Formats: sequence, C-alpha cells, structure tokens
Amino acid sequence: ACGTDENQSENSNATELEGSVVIDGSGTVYPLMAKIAEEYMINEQGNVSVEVSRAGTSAGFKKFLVENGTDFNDASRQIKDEEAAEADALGIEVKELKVALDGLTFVINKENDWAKELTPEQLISIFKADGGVTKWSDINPEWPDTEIKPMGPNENHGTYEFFYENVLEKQDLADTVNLQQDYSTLVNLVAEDKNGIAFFGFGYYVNNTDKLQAVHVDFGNGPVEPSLDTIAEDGDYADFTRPVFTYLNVNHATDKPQVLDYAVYLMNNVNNFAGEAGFAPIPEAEVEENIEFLNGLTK
Amino acid sequence: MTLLIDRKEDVQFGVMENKSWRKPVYETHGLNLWYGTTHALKNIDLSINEKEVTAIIGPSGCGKSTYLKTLNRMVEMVPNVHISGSLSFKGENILDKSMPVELLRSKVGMVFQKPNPFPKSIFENVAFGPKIHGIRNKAMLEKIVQESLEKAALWDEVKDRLHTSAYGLSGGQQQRLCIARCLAVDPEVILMDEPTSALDPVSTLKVEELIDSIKNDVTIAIVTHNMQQAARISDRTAFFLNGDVIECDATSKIFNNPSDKLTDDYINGRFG
Amino acid sequence: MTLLIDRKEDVQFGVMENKSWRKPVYETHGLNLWYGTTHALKNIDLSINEKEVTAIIGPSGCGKSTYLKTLNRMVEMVPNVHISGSLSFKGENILDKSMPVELLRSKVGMVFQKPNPFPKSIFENVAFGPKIHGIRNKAMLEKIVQESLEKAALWDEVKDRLHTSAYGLSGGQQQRLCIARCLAVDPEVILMDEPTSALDPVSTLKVEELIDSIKNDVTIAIVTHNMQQAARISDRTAFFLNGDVIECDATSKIFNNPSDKLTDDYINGRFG
Amino acid sequence: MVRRIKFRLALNNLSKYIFLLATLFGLLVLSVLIYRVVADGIGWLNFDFLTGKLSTQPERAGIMGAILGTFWLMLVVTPVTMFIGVGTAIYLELYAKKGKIQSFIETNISNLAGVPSIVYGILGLTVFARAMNLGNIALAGGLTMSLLILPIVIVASQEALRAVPSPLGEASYGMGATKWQTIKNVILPVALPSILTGAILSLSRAIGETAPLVVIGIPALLIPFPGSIFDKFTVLPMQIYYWTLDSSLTAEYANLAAATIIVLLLCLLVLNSTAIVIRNKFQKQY
Amino acid sequence: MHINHDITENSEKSIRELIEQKRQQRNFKEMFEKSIPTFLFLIASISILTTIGIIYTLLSETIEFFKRVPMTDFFTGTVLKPLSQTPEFGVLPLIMGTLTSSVIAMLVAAPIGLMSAIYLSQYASDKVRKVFKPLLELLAGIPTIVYGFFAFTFVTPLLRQLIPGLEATNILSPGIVMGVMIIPMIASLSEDAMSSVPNSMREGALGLGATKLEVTRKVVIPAALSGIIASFVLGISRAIGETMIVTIASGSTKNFTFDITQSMQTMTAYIVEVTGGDAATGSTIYYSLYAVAMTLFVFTLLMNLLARRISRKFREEY
Ligand SMILES: Nc1ncnc2c1ncn2[C@@H]1O[C@H](COP(=O)(O)OP(=O)(O)OP(=O)(O)O)[C@@H](O)[C@H]1O
Ligand SMILES: Nc1ncnc2c1ncn2[C@@H]1O[C@H](COP(=O)(O)OP(=O)(O)OP(=O)(O)O)[C@@H](O)[C@H]1O
Ligand SMILES: [Mg+2]
Ligand SMILES: [Mg+2]
Ligand SMILES: O=P([O-])([O-])[O-]
Repeated sequence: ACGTDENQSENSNATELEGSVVIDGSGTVYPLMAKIAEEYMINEQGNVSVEVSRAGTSAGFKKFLVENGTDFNDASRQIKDEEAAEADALGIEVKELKVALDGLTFVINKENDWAKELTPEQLISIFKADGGVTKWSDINPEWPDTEIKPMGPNENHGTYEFFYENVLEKQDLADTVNLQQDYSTLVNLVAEDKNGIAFFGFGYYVNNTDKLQAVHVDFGNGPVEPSLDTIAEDGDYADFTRPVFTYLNVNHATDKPQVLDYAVYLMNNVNNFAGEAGFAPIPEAEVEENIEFLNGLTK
Repeated sequence: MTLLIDRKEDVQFGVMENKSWRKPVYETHGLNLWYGTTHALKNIDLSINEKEVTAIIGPSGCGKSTYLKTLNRMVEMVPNVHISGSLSFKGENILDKSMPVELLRSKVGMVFQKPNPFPKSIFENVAFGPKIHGIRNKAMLEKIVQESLEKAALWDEVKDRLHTSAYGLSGGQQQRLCIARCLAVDPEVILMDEPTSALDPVSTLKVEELIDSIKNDVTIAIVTHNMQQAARISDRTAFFLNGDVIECDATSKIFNNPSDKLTDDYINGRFG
Repeated sequence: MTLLIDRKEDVQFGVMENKSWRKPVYETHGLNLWYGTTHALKNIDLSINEKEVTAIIGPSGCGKSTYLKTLNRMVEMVPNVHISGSLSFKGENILDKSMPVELLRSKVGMVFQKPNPFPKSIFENVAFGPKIHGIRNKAMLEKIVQESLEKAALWDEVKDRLHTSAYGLSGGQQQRLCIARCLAVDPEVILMDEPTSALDPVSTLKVEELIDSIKNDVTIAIVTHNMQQAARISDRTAFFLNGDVIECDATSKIFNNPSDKLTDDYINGRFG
Repeated sequence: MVRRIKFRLALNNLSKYIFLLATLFGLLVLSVLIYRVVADGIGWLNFDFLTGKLSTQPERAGIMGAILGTFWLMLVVTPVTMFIGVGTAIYLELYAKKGKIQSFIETNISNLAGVPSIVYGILGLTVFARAMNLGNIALAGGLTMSLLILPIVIVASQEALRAVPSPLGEASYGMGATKWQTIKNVILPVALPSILTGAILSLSRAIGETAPLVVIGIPALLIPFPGSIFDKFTVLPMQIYYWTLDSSLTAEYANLAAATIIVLLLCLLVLNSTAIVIRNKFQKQY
Repeated sequence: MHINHDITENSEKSIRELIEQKRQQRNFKEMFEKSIPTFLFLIASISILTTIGIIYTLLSETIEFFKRVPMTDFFTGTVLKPLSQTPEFGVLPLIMGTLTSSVIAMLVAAPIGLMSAIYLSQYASDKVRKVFKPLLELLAGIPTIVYGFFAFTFVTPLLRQLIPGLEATNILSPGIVMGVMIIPMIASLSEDAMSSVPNSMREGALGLGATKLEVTRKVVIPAALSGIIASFVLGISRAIGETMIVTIASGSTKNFTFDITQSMQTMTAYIVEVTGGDAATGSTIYYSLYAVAMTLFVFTLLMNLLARRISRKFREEY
C-alpha cells in the first residue's frame, strides 16, 4: 500500500510543499474527494496531508464559515444565501467549484420484476404524502397487492434536499417513507425487501449492482437506465441529475500554497476520477474556467 | 497435676469407665488428607463411640477441624483435597463416593465456631432441615421446631419471637439456635468445632449444659482449645499434633496420666 | 494449685519480688476507649514498669489488644475511635496530640499475633526502621541488621541468606525476624500481641527464650491467651475482662492467690 | 427419605447442567463471533495491511495509521489515568477521613463509572476540542478517554490498596514510619501488581472505545501517520466503524473491517493475558 | 567485617541517638509529608470537576434548547422530525427505542448471567472456573463496535431467516447482542454477591444435608438478592448507555412503536447521528443533541444511584 513515497518526490513539481489541507462536508461527494486526495498524496505532494471528513453539507459549511475553518467544503447542493452572507460578514472569499454530476437513482429489490420501469409521476406518487399509492397494485392493477416500502436518506443529506426540492417540488413526504442516516442501511433494506424502493446517489447503486437493480425512468421518451452516460450534462437522465460541488476558501488558497496546489490538482483531475466514484464528468469548459481562476490566484 | 484431678471429680467423671463397651460409630483407619500439597492428616486411626462425647484437642493447625469436617465430608468443599484410607460410619465406608453426602449429613449434624444462623427467622432456621428433607406439614414443622428448641434449652427465651430474625439473638443464643437447627433433623452424631470459643462465660456454660443434656441421645465429637472444657464435658479425648493423633484415650487418663510426653507437655501448657 | 507453683520455680521466678522498686514507664489513669459506640476500655488504671515483662490476659474480646495498641497509639488507625483519660509514657502524656506518633512508635516497638514481615528481603526487613528514620549509611545499616538479628537469636540461621525473601522463613523464624525488626530501632518498650499463638511448640520456646534474653534491656508488655506462658515469662500480670482491669499484680500472686473470684475462675478455665 | 434424596439429587444434577448450558451460551456466542470475524478477515490480514497507509482502495489499504493513532492515544491515556487514578485511590483509601467528603467523592466516582461513553464524548468535544481549542487531535481524544476510564482505574486501585494486608501497614506504622513512608515503601509496592492489572484492563477498554471519538470527530480519510499527540489521528475502532459504514459503497471494506477487528482483538487479548498473568503471578502471595 | 572510619565515628553513638539526631533535620520532609494530603485531595477532586463539567456542558445547552422547544413538547411528543421543514422534537420515540432495546438485552442477560453466576460460584470446580471466568471476561472486553459489526453482519441475517417480516435494521438484533455483551457483567457482579455470602452460612445448610441447588435457592440467593438485583440495574444502565451496537444495527428510524421487528432509534444513536451528521452549531437540532444527552445522563444516573442504594443495603446485611 505504501512505499511509493520515494518515487513521488521525484516526479512531483519543482516545489516541495507541506502542511495540511482540511476538507469536510458532503457524504455524497466524499468518495470522489477521498480518491483524488489519496492520489494527490501519492503522486504529487507526499508531505501534504489532505484530510477528508464528511459531516454532511450543512455541518460542513458551519465548520467552513468560521475563522480558521476548513479549506474546502464539499456540498451536494449549492451554497445557500444565508451561508454566502455569513461568508461575506466574516470576510471569507468563497469560490464554488463544480466537481461532478450525480444521478438520483431509484433502486428496487433484485426479485422485483414488475416495477422495473416507472415514470417520474409514479415515483412521486409513491413518495409524497397523500399520493394515493400505498400498494403496487395502486399503480398497476396487475402488480402485486402488497404494501410498497419507500425509503431514502434522511434530512441530514443533500440528497434528501434535492429530492424534496427538485423532484417532489416541496410537497410533503409520506409518513411511511423510511428515512435513514446511513446509505449502507438503505442498501441493505432494499436488498432484503422485495417491496422496497429507495433513492440515493448513483454511486451507491453502481457499487451494489449485485444486490440491487435501478428503476429505469421514463421521462417521456421511453425508459432510461441511469448510467454514467445518461446522467451526464445533457444525457437522457438529466432531469434527475444534479451537480455536486466543493467550495474553496480563497483566502486560505492565497495564504497556503498547498491549498491552492491541491485545488489545481483537484480541478485537473475531477473528470478522471468521476467515473470511478460513480459520478458523471462535468464539461471541460467549466473545468478550464475554474483552473484559470485558480491560476490567477498564484500571482 | 493434682489440680486437674481435683477438677475432674467436680464434674463427676467417674461414669466414663462404664462406657468402654460402647460400640464405635465412626472408625478411621490410615486416613490421610492433603490440601493440595499440605499433608494435613497423617495416617489417622481413631474411633468415635456411640453416645459418648469425644473431645479433640491440639494446638492450632494440627488438623482438628480438618478431621471433624472429614467425618461429614464437608472437607470436600475445599478444592484440591485428596483423601486416602478408610473412614466408616456405622460400618459403611463413607469415603466411597457412591454414598450421597446429603444423606450422610442429614444424619451427622455440625456446629461451627462462629454461630452461623441463616438470615431468616428463628422458626425458619430450625425448620430449614426438615423442610429440605420434604416435611411440608405445618403442624408437624411447628412440633419439630418446638421440640428442637426445647432440647437446645432455647424455647423459653425465644418462644415469643419465633418469627423475628435470628440475627436479633445474642451470640450464645445464636449458637444454641444452630444446635437446635441440627437437632431438628434428628441426627445421630453432632460434630462441634470450638462451639464456645466465641462465647462469653455464661453462654459457654449454657452450651456445655446443653451438650450434657443431649449426650445420652446423640454421639458428639467436639473440638476445643480449652483443655478444662475438654476435661469437664468429654468421655474420651484425642490429642492431635501436626496432623497425627498422638494419643486417644479416656479423658481422665489423658489428663491425669498421659502415655505420651508430648500430650503431657501440651496439657500442661508447655506449648501451643 | 500446686501445679502452677511448681512450674514457677522451674523458670526462676524468685527474682520478681526484687523488682517492685522499678519505676513505671507507662501510667494509665481513667482510660476509656470507644470504637464508635462500643465501649472497649472502661476506666483503666494500670502501670507498666521499666524492664519488666507485663503479661495481659483475659478472654477474647476483653480489650487486651485494644489496650496494647493504645500504648503506641496504633489504635487511632481505626476510624471513629474516641479516647479519654490519661496515658503517660515516661511522664509525658502521649494522648496529647502534639506528641508526634512517629517518635513514640520508634521508641515503642510492636510485635503482632501473626508474623508480618514485609515482602522484602530479610536484610531490608530489619533495615526498614533505621532507614525510615533517616539512616542511609550502608555499613552502619549492616551493623545494625547484624546486631538486631543476633539479639533476636536469628543471625546464625539467616546470615547466609540475608538477601532472600523473608517469606522463605518458617513462621517461627518470621516472628523472630519481626522482633529483630523492632530491635533495630533500639526501642525502649516492645508490645507483643499473642506473639506465639500462631507458632509451633519449638518456635514458641525460642521466642520465649528470646523474650527472656532481652528483658533486661527493654520493657515488654505481652498479651497472651496461654496462661502457662504468662506464668512462665512475666513478672506482673494484668487480668482484663469486658474492658476492665479486674486485677493486676505480681504474676505469682495472680496465679497462686488471686484477690478476685473472677480471676480465679478464669485462671482455672471456668470460662473463656 | 432415600427416595426423596435421589429425587433431590437428580434435580440438583439437572439444574447443574442447565446452569452449565447458560454459561456455555456466552462462550458459544464468543466463538461464533470470533469465527465469523476470522473467516471474513483473515484473508486480508498480511504484513502490508498491518504496515500500510490508509487508502480508499481495499487492495492497498493498511492500518498502520490507526495503530499509531491508538498508540498516541494510549500515550496520553496511560500516564494521565495512572497518575490521577492511583492518586485519587490513595487519597480515598488512605488519607480521606471516612465521612461526608469521602463518601461524596466515592458516590461521584461510582456514578461517573455509569455515565455512557457518548456523554464523555460530548464533554470532550465541548471542553477539549472546542473550549481548549485542541480540535480533534490525539491529545484531545486521549484526555476524553482518560476521563472515561478514570473511574474504573480509581476503583480498581482502591481495591488493590484495600487488599494489602493490614498487618503490613501496621508493622510499618508500628516502626514509627510516617504515613507517606508506609505508603511508598510498603503499601504501594504490594498493591502494584493489582493496580497494574486493573489499569491494563481499563486501558484495553479505552483502546476499544468508539463512541466518544465519533462525537469528537475523526476524519474519514486521514492518510499520513500521526507523529505525535498533537496530530490528528484515527484509531482501530474508528476505522472499523467507517469501513462498516462504507461497506455498501465498497463491499471489500467489510473484509477490511473484519481484518482490523482481528488486529484489535489480538491487541486486547495480549493486554488481557498480561493482566491475568500479573494477577495470577502475584495473587495470594501474602 | 570491614569498618570504615565513618561508622567508627558514628558507632560512638547509639542507634537511638542517631535517630534523634536525624529527626532534627527533618523539617523539609515534614513539610512535604504535610502537603501530601492536600495534593492528593486536589487530584481526587478531578473526578468531581468531571461531573461538574458534564452537568454544566449538558445543562447550559439544554436550557437553550428548552427556550426554543417547550419542555412539554419534548417530553410528551411522540414524533421526532428534527430536520423536517416543520421540525418536531418529541423525545418519546428515542426513549421507546432505548427502553425496548434495554429490555430485550436484559431478557437475554439477566437469566443467562445469573445462571452463569450460579454455575461458576456454586458448581464449577476450581479448574473449570479458572478457564471459564477469563473467557467470560473476554466477552466483556470485546469492543462494542465489534458487537455492532457482528449484530449487523451476522445476527440480523440469521434472525431474518427465523423471523419473517423482520426488517434489515431492527431493534431486536442489537438488543440481543447487547444482552450478550452484558452477560459477563451480570455474571461477575452476581457471582461477587453470591460469594460474599459468608461461607459459614453455606456450610450451615450443607451440614444439614441440603443439596447445592437447595443451598443456592434457599440460602445463597435470598442472602445475595439485593446484590443480584443491583447487578441487573447496572446491566440496564449499561444497555441504556450503549451506543455503537444500536447505531450500526438498528437504523435511524424514529419510530414510536412496540414492534421490535422494526428499526428504532435510541438516544445514544441519535446523538451519533446528530454529531456525525448535519448538526450545525447553534441550530435547534444541535441543541436537541444536548437535551437528549441530558435525558440519557439522568436516566443512567438514576439507575446507578438505585443500584448503589440496593447494593449498599445488601452490604449492610453482613
Ligand atoms: N482450605 C485449606 N486449604 C489449604 N490448607 C488448609 C486449609 N484448611 C486448613 N489447611 C491447613 O491444614 C492444616 C490443618 O488445619 P485445621 O484447620 O484442620 O487446623 P485446626 O487444628 O483446626 O487449627 P485451629 O485450632 O487453628 O482451628 C493447617 O496447616 C492448615 O494451614
Ligand atoms: N476495629 C474495631 N472496630 C470496632 N470494634 C472493635 C474493633 N476492634 C475491636 N473491637 C471491639 O472491641 C472489643 C475489644 O477488642 P480487642 O480486640 O481489644 O479484644 P482482645 O481482648 O484483643 O480479644 P482477642 O483475644 O480475641 O484478640 C471487642 O468487643 C471488639 O469487638
Ligand atoms: Mg480449627
Ligand atoms: Mg486481640
Ligand atoms: O451527505 P450528503 O451529500 O447527502 O449531504
């Protein structure tokens, strides 16, 4: 696992950096960020310590928006106005860096051979309060006459917020929706329950294809299976796709060379790692734009 | 020496000789006992005769308690005890594991140095034995409790507080209660390990009187460190030293004319 | 009675009368002691004379150990002890808290019922006292250790194993080691609480001889439950009962012609 | 009577086996647990795993960082708890007057022993991590853990001191030794093995404890090895926790968690056996 | 013996004189000696500071919480939706989860622990005890995270085969595993209680011909009863405070239900969820963390005081 320390110092940039880069925030973005951080430490700067935590998007912002706070905050939603205002008040210059695209994926049990294809309306009716659907047969009389077990991540998660705001359009969730803190719990619940249906980021589906199957969503042009291709910027699954970000403390980036160096590395590499972590890449143009901004900070 | 002879006569010691025909209840032959590697009893040969009081004397650690506890196999409670030799109770070898100890112990009661009543009422203490042996009938139990307490000369003192805790009794009363508890299962033998050494003079006297009053019905083996007590209450005396029986004979003989120099030294306080 | 008189003569008891001029080391007046609510010592008046052996006898629980432990204020270790009355050591009231107990105890050694050597080497055991009183010089310590062990008649037995654990010694040797440990701080008084009751006959004899050999240099107060021992080794005897001193007098007087009926009863084993 | 005795004996024997079965139940679960963990994890346990750095890729993940983190944590916990724990025990057993203050402190300690570990986590977060501004470094975690196991160390040390035969202390006082001389020269040396036994057992508790650190906040990805008590750190149980959570993202993480459990259990086994050896060696010497 | 001049000089004096002389030089030592109790008292008061710290920390934020959420809502609310658009802060679902899991744990631990204690203290030979006790202690020494892993990856799947309808996360499995974790604690405390029944009492009964079972039932257990009960109470307290097992294996549904096949959340798991999750300092959810922790603290404190009371009563009996 280790032992690469010597090679890396050879092929690294001219300057040897040290110190730490502290990242917190979204659990959804965590796998991507962790992979990039690890590669950075192996291939670029062996003496820099990049620490990645995952308190969640909002908790992360709280740690980000204090004096001497974190250097980056991962987010599975955009910064809120209040948060931006607070940053201004503290004199923290914040730079939004879009890092990848995530497809909101609905998963069902492997043995479920009826609900493989659903429309957004049907999905909404399953999850919203008073949607008139409690059994599969309420959607299609040919389907089993059993209770649907809807579930999803709880309010802690940006994923929940995205679902609530962009899919349900702020209609109430049904009380029967089983909300969990841990994605692993959701994976297990659906894997074990024939009537289960849950939503979460594509990454959690793609790593569990042996236990789960993804619902193909019919947005009007025939069922679309979520995949790295379809969740891309203008892919067929784009309606359920959301961008994920990391927010950079620009003051830190100008004060601490390792923070800036990491930010540049991050942007140069996000698209190489996105697929591996279960995200779709963002357009190159956006990447270039951000790199230009970062290079501007060097002077 | 005269001193002791004088005292013997006070307690009518003369009867003893007539008892020599009594048949042995316990017969011990070549009994050895080890606690782990400690050789606590060394090749003991000793008999305890029916309806006699046998006193066991000797300095601290000589094996008195160990021998007594072997007689009802309580000694087996200690881990790592090894016993060899033969020990028969009424002709039956009780070291033979096929004999249930519970049966033996219901015939052989035991009284300890420190009174050890159960944390129950006086009544429940005495009724404990009969109850575990299956007597449930209330009237029957009451009868047994009363009789036992009467034999133990305690009835009058406690008859009005039978259902109060036994811990409310004085030390001497507790000890007599423990004897009553033994008597309630109608034992053939009672083993007593220094039963009065924790008691005051008056209580000691009462217990001694009690022993005197029951000795026609039960065989008694009593360990005591008080030589005058042994002289007063026993018919025969065994002198233990270092796990050995140095001498066992009629009490008058032991105290007045011991065969062994060691016995003489001990009796006369030259050691121990 | 003749028995005891005979035995007295064996151990040259005659000297005693000449000692009556000896001045008291300890003087006790109206000493009362409570353990919580237990009144353990009741208005004790008693003196202990210089360079005499004073024996303290009495049945279990009568306060012998308590009295002894008051003499070096060890009794204060027990929580909730209350003391009243006066107790002077060489004219100084030691119940007065201004007297440092460490100083008192370095002058008043104590030997306990069970030998209690430290889990250290024989040498370290004896050197313990001098060391805590600040003597560090190695040669000096060696000298003290040797002298003390010689006085305790133990030197020859242990001189080749001074640096092995004291726990390797027999019980009797351990007890003499404890006495040597006391002697190492050159005490004026040694208090002994049943020092031989856990020992075998031979060891008992050795300890008694040791007491005999040091008694010209040190004042000794010894608690014993063995009346013959008291008779053998002591000059004066105090008889305690229920926290009271019933009688205190020359040993020959106590054993041959006690003034009190209770003393007589106890000496002759009528109780206890 | 004889028949009744037979019945009573049979009943006695029967219940003996029932009690035995109950005792074996716990041990059965223990063996299943160990079997499962070993079956899941043994294949992943190798030198590289033990000495390697943490990684997001299971094949090259190692737990040296967590092992070192555990080490630094213990480097804080051990001296702090020994010093405060033994000091408190000496005070309570040998100095404090039996009275209100002493019984107040003792009640307090026994209540502290029952406070859930997660509450200590909140205390540590509030006091050490935030108020003292230490953040989530090994020192903060160590101090939190110290408070957590302190009651156990105190009680164990008290018992050890109490078990020193009083004749030894009496002998020393009887020689005119002062209290501190007696404690230092006689009582502490005799009590030391038991104190150590108790301390080792409590330390093993600290090694396996997770909840307080979850509250203090340990980074999920922390690759560099911690170099001192002032570095951020992770420990074996935290690594097990994170890997268990993430096993739905990467299935092999469950195996890594199991392999880490084996390492953790082995550490604890070594500690416990040391404690038992010390206890057996010095037991009943006096 | 070789004698150097130092001793020859010293040996003019007796040991006693030497000691007296050394005494004169002891001022510093006496001061040192005198300062020890104060110093140790200061150390001992750290434990009191800890308690004050805990109570202060919990209380100050809890008060803040109750400024935002009325106390009655908190203690009587059956709905806990801290992050919802219309948040509700009823603690009852958490209390329900906590009590349910603790009761399940005790149903496992109390009988098995007590029977193990009886076996070990009354029946087992020395050798057997020497093997079994350390093994049981091992069970007590296993980190709770390991139990959590075990509950999640082994016990739950196993139970799901036996009980149809059992959810993938449920309160039953962690409850049972917590019970296993508590067995050694109950076994060892009850064993202590039973072995501290004076041997003389046991001998008294055996001497009357009682079997071991009778001695145990009629003498030992009645005499040790308060000690045994105290061990149960401590076991409950331990179950209430247990965190990792429930966090991992019982999910985080804030169900107010008696259905043990469902996911429920305990107070401890809630604290983990909030601290490890999205609790922004200063938000109501953040303060709810302290209110729940305070409730948990009070629960366990009451249990401990109760256990202490019971066992003190027990100790007074002998
Ligand atoms: N449970 C035990 N384990 C090991 N050794 C024991 C045990 N009980 C007694 N012994 C040893 O066996 C020997 C005989 O002991 P026992 O108790 O029979 O003596 P005793 O004559 O009754 O003494 P005492 O007068 O003090 O009661 C002693 O050396 C003692 O140390
Ligand atoms: N630490 C203590 N706390 C309370 N009471 C005590 C304590 N020590 C002794 N006593 C009580 O004080 C009384 C005198 O005890 P002491 O030990 O002085 O008797 P003793 O004459 O030495 O007896 P023995 O011959 O048994 O050693 C007894 O009633 C005893 O119960
Ligand atoms: Mg005995
Ligand atoms: Mg005494
Ligand atoms: O963990 P989140 O990315 O859903 O906030």
